[in-house]
Amino acid sequence: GSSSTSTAGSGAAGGGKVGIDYPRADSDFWNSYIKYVPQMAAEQKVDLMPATNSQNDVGKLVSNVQALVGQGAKAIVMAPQDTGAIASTLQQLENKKIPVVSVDTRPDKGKVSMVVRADNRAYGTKACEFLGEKLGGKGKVVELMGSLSSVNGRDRAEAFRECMKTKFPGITVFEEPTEWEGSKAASMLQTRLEQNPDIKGIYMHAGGVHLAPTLQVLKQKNLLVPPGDPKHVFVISNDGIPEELAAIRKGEIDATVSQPADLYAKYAMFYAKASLDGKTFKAGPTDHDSTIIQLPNGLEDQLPAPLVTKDNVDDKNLWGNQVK
Amino acid sequence: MKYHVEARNVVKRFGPTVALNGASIAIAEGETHALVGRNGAGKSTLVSILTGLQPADEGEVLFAGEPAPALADRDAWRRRVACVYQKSTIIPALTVAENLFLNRQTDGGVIRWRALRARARELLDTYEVDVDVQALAGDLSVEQRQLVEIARALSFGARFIILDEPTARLDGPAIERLFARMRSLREQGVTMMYISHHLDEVYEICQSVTVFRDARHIVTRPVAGFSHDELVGAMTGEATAAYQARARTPGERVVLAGEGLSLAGRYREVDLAVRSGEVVGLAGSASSGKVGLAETLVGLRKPDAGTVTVNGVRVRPGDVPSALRAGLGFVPEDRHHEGFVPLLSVAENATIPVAGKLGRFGTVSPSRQRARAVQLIDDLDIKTEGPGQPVGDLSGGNAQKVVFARALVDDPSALVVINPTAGVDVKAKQALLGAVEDAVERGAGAVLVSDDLDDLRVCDRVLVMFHGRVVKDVPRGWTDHELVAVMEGIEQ
Amino acid sequence: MTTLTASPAPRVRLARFRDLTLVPVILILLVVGAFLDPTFLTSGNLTNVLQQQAAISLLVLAEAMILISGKFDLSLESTVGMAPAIAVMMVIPASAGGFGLGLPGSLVIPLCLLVGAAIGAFNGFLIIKFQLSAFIVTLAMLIIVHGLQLGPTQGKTLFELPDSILYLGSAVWLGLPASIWIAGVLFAAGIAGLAYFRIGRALYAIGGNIDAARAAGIRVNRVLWGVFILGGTLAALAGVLETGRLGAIGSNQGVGWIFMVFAAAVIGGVSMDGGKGTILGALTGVLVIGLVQNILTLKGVSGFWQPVVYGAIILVALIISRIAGGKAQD
Amino acid sequence: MTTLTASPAPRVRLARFRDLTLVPVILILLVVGAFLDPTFLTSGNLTNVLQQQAAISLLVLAEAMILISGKFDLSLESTVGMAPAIAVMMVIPASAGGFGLGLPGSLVIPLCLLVGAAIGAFNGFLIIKFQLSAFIVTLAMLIIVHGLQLGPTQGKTLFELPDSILYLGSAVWLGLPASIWIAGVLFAAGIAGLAYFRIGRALYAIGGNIDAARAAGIRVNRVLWGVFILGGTLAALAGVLETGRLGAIGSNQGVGWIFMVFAAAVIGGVSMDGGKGTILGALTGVLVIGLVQNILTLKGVSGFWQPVVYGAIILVALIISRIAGGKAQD
Ligand SMILES: Nc1ncnc2c1ncn2[C@@H]1O[C@H](COP(=O)(O)OP(=O)(O)OP(=O)(O)O)[C@@H](O)[C@H]1O
Ligand SMILES: Nc1ncnc2c1ncn2[C@@H]1O[C@H](COP(=O)(O)OP(=O)(O)OP(=O)(O)O)[C@@H](O)[C@H]1O
Ligand SMILES: [Mg+2]
Ligand SMILES: [Mg+2]
Repeated sequence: GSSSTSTAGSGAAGGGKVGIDYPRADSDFWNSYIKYVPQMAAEQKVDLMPATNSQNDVGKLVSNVQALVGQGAKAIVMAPQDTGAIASTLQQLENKKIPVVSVDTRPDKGKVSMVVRADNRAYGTKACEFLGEKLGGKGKVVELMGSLSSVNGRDRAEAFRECMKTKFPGITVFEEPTEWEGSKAASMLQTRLEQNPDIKGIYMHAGGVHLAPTLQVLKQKNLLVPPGDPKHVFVISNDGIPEELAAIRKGEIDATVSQPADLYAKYAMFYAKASLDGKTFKAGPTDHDSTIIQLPNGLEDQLPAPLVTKDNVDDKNLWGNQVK
Repeated sequence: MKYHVEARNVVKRFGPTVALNGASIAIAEGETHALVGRNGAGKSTLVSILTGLQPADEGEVLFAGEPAPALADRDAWRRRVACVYQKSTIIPALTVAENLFLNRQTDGGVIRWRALRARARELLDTYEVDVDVQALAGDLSVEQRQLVEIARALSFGARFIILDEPTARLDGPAIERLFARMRSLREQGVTMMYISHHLDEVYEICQSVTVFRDARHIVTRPVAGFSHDELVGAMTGEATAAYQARARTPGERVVLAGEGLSLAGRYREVDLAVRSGEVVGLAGSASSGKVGLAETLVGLRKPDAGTVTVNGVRVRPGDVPSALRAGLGFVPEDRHHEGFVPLLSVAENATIPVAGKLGRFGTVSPSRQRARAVQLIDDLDIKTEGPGQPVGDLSGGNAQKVVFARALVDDPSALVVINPTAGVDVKAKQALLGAVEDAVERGAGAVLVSDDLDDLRVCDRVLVMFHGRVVKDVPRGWTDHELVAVMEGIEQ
Repeated sequence: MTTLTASPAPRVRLARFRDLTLVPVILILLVVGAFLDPTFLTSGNLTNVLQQQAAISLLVLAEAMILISGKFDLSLESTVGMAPAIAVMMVIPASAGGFGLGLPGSLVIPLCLLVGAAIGAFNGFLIIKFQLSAFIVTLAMLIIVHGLQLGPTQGKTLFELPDSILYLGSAVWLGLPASIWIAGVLFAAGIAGLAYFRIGRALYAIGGNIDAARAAGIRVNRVLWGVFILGGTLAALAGVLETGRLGAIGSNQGVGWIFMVFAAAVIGGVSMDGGKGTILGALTGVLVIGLVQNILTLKGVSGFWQPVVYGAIILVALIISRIAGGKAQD
Repeated sequence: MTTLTASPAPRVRLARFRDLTLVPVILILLVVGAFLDPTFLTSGNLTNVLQQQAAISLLVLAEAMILISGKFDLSLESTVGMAPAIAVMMVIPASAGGFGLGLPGSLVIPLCLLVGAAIGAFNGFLIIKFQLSAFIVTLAMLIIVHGLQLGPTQGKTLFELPDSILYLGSAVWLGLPASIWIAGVLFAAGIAGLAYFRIGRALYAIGGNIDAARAAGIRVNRVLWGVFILGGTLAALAGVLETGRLGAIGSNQGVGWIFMVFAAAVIGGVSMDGGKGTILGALTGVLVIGLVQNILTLKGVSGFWQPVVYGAIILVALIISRIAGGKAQD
């Protein structure tokens, strides 16, 4: 059966304070999320505590959670960028009967009441399919990877690699470990294009850091030409920030997978409040175009992550079209 | 009377220490004026105030009757006074040429290195300093560095020059050359302040002398008619007899021996044996290899060939700890380099070699350490606030005594001392030479390396080195002239 | 005799105070913290602060000893993740991401410490025997050691860990987390060792003037090597504590710590030039940093501005300790 | 006279060679690179290497001067991102993420350099006037300056940049990227300035023995302050070049560079203890690091093992330069 996930609030009754930790403050995607959270909390009347920021350091995340609990948080929203090292903290929170909503990442171990996340493996697969079709199953592709020690980066890379191997064995993939750094991305792409001038596709793991350097390198090499031109290099990105959408409109890049920052914030707040209110959910499709799946240690609401191309770039529902 | 330089009622404190307590000095135009006093009397502190390196807490400095320039105006100071500081102001990583012309490599615009080198060579040639102007200053010997500093200070053309113990590290001929230079400067009307612990030098080169004691001015008088004993009396505040070397009969046991020692470029095929109860001097002119040999005996250098035996134990070549364990104590040539750890206390510096004996299970008992240090401070008459004072805060001579204390702390059966009295005042010198003789009377054997003929008088025999070889074994009773002749290679 | 022994006493006490120039800063932080948030002065929160700082404090202890002896070790931070990761991989089955060596799980802590010691020994070898620059050797080792964790684990988090490695970081002894006890005992040993033991004093002599130390008969190379090995071992132990606290070994464990480690040691009075500072001072540095972080977390200062506040507090702490200490720093 | 001038000649050559102990390493890298990949020795690829290193090389130039004068600056890396970000925000409209000050876009480069100079001046003020430890002051400033970028930008990447700031980093002059020319000219100026001008020699004197430098009449504080200001300005200029190369200012621009900057300077022969090393040597250090990175990218070494290979190459370079130079490092 399907579960009702209507957002009709029941006031701040049965509630309690919700503590939230942001994973980092240095990427455009997360900054959009950070901006959405208070807005969504207000809409849903969630009693949100001052947020902490773990700066991509799981040790800090653990300290922050301890502090939040110490200050009286009754539910925790977090986004552990290291999904293994959070296990013992989740265990402690479970012992204290504090529900946890994990955003964007799925903890390997330890109970979570809900994981709110788009499927990062799906990003990789979508990018692979898009590039594979555009290149007609042959040619060379550069993959600007994120940090190898981040799960999301790894999920995207693994799915992309598997898909390429099985569906487009004729395509050569160059994997570049950019550590989410624009500078490294520019250098690696430039070097690779020098070595293989016939590269025809680029997959960027993170539009926020990879977009501008990629365009700059392509421009320098006179490769920034419209899709019709034989010199065109197909570029697909991840994140869906406004600048990516603008680049799609200008024809500079071809597509992006929009990672829904707004939905992350909205459903993080929704499930935190719901768990405080004692609501429970079951696996199955939801009322917001997503599916809840069962995990060994909880549930996961897999939010939609639409592929954006020139055709649907002006869709009002894309979060990248809503911010300014 | 018109004074070229005057300091009036200067007070300078360093924390609890009063280095100068209302001290004054007045130096007449064109004279060479000696400043003498015991270690820690405040001489170098006065120098730093007279050269504008440090402000005085109270009092004033006048040049030709005018108040001294502001501390920040270094150029004005440098026009008025040039100085050879007691503590080296050589920059080791730069070449000799650049050190000589530091901050005046050019009058402006591009530095012309070739011309600068030529000027440097010319300057050094006038002092007969035989060093490569392109060598890094850090590669020079202590003595060569000192000569470079002197040449630099004298080359400024300043009308007032301060020399703070310039001869402490020089041998006889170099001192003679320095004095010749000073005399010619004086003929040109240059005023000089000369600090030394060698009082005979004061008589040789200076016209008047000021004595400081305990941070105060004691007396200023013309040198002529100021007897040696009176001068020493003014410095020490008591009558002091000249040092009398003691007579001994050496024992039979060899406590320190070197056999077939060679080190390329320093010395060749040296044999030597020091018996218990014997002081053996090691003399030689510059580059004779005496220091290199002494450093080999103590393990600071590893010889290319040969063995060193301490107390019958063959020590590992180039290994200081094994030499110390065999019963050796030593005073290295340069106290700043190998002598002491400036941040550590007197007590700690003096007791490092016996740290293992000051407590159980690897501990060092602070009270036993202090007790041992207090005893050494007493024995060697070290002027310090207490055993807890960092050695870096002591005056030069007192720091040297701490190094001596370290050498003696383990009651060594063999003692090697290199230039032990460099920068040490008359009375302290007696204390240090006395300490060597005391140790020898307790049955130790000692090697004393020195450029100072007075020091060598305590030796039972003096080995003279020339170009890396021991050329003569001179028994007690030599005259200065005889020994110098052998050292210069004139007579064999 | 009496005058001589009586006069140094006040100096000693003054010298001791010099190590404790951060005490006023700590007091101010306690007062300010209590004022800003009621949770702050609760024993639960303060225990958390100590527990959170336990692992990093061991690195500070190690770095302080290395700095006092005039050297440098940047690679400690990578050892924090790599040593436990490699040790764990040696004991867990291949199916859980291990090497499949089949060693017993009880060996994991000794193995971990051994790995840390080996890294320290290798650093020491290059720096002492080869006379290479400590800064650059350990910088290269920081990169290499981290790579030696990333390579075998393929960047993945290890979360199926033997219980033995989890115990120390998560156990509670006599009402306090075990890691606090461990750090406390090691700091006490460090304070005593450097103040009252020959070997500890040798570190000061070596850092203060290495040639003089050698001339005084200290076996400089041996001591320095020992310090590097001890440093690596302490870093590995820090890794054990951190692993227990987090319940897993992430691929970034320890990354980025080294700056904070230096900051703690240096504001605590340990000189980068060697020969100066005490372990007690370094400990006060750790506490200041822990308290600042805790207060910022409790107040929920915006993540964007947090670094500014944090850096500014370190600067102010530095200035206060400069004024209280009265000596120029280096 | 002839004997006197004849003998020193070989010494000069030797002393010069001492700065160039990395030349054999560079040659080996060129040979190995050519062997491993045919693209490597093409002028296009080598130009890319130089362009990629241009921005970081300015930091190395700045850090080398600061190290030679015996100080330390870690905060340079944060200035690389913060100075251009703040400058850009002063000129772009509020709608594009700016402060809305309405200053003309042509001012952006002068503003950026000014911000860099101001950061350097503040560092210098704390270190020289307050006599605080350079390491810890600039560590705190590293954190603060980065925060001063994160705060106003709210961590966002600035995409809408005035053309003037993009020009230098992306223009091509006479067939070579402008950034290579700029870095080349500045290095030439640095080499000449430190070798042939009094002010440059003063840096060596100050770093070699600050008391002696003061005694020789060098205005030590003024010179040091100038060096910090120049360092901050160069870092800001590096930020301009990097911004032009990347086409945007990310919130992480420059972050993590400082370790590489030190590595380049130190393997290039600049001493962490001051007074030693040359700008030319530092330049060879930059080239080694750039070539190693390029070869690793061309060969596509697995991301997980890349750090190990990279670190190991740095160590080997260090050992080779140690053997070629013949002197112990510090
Ligand atoms: N920087 C300092 N800090 C603390 N005390 C100092 C400092 N400089 C000098 N002193 C103290 O001031 C006193 C005078 O020292 P100064 O160096 O002037 O003596 P001096 O007469 O030159 O002795 P010497 O003949 O041994 O060179 C000594 O007691 C010394 O310990
Ligand atoms: N650090 C050094 N490196 C190279 N050569 C040196 C060094 N120190 C001294 N020498 C040279 O070794 C030779 C012997 O020096 P040694 O110091 O043993 O003789 P010395 O009689 O003590 O000379 P001096 O009286 O000048 O100190 C000299 O030619 C000297 O210039
Ligand atoms: Mg003196
Ligand atoms: Mg000599």
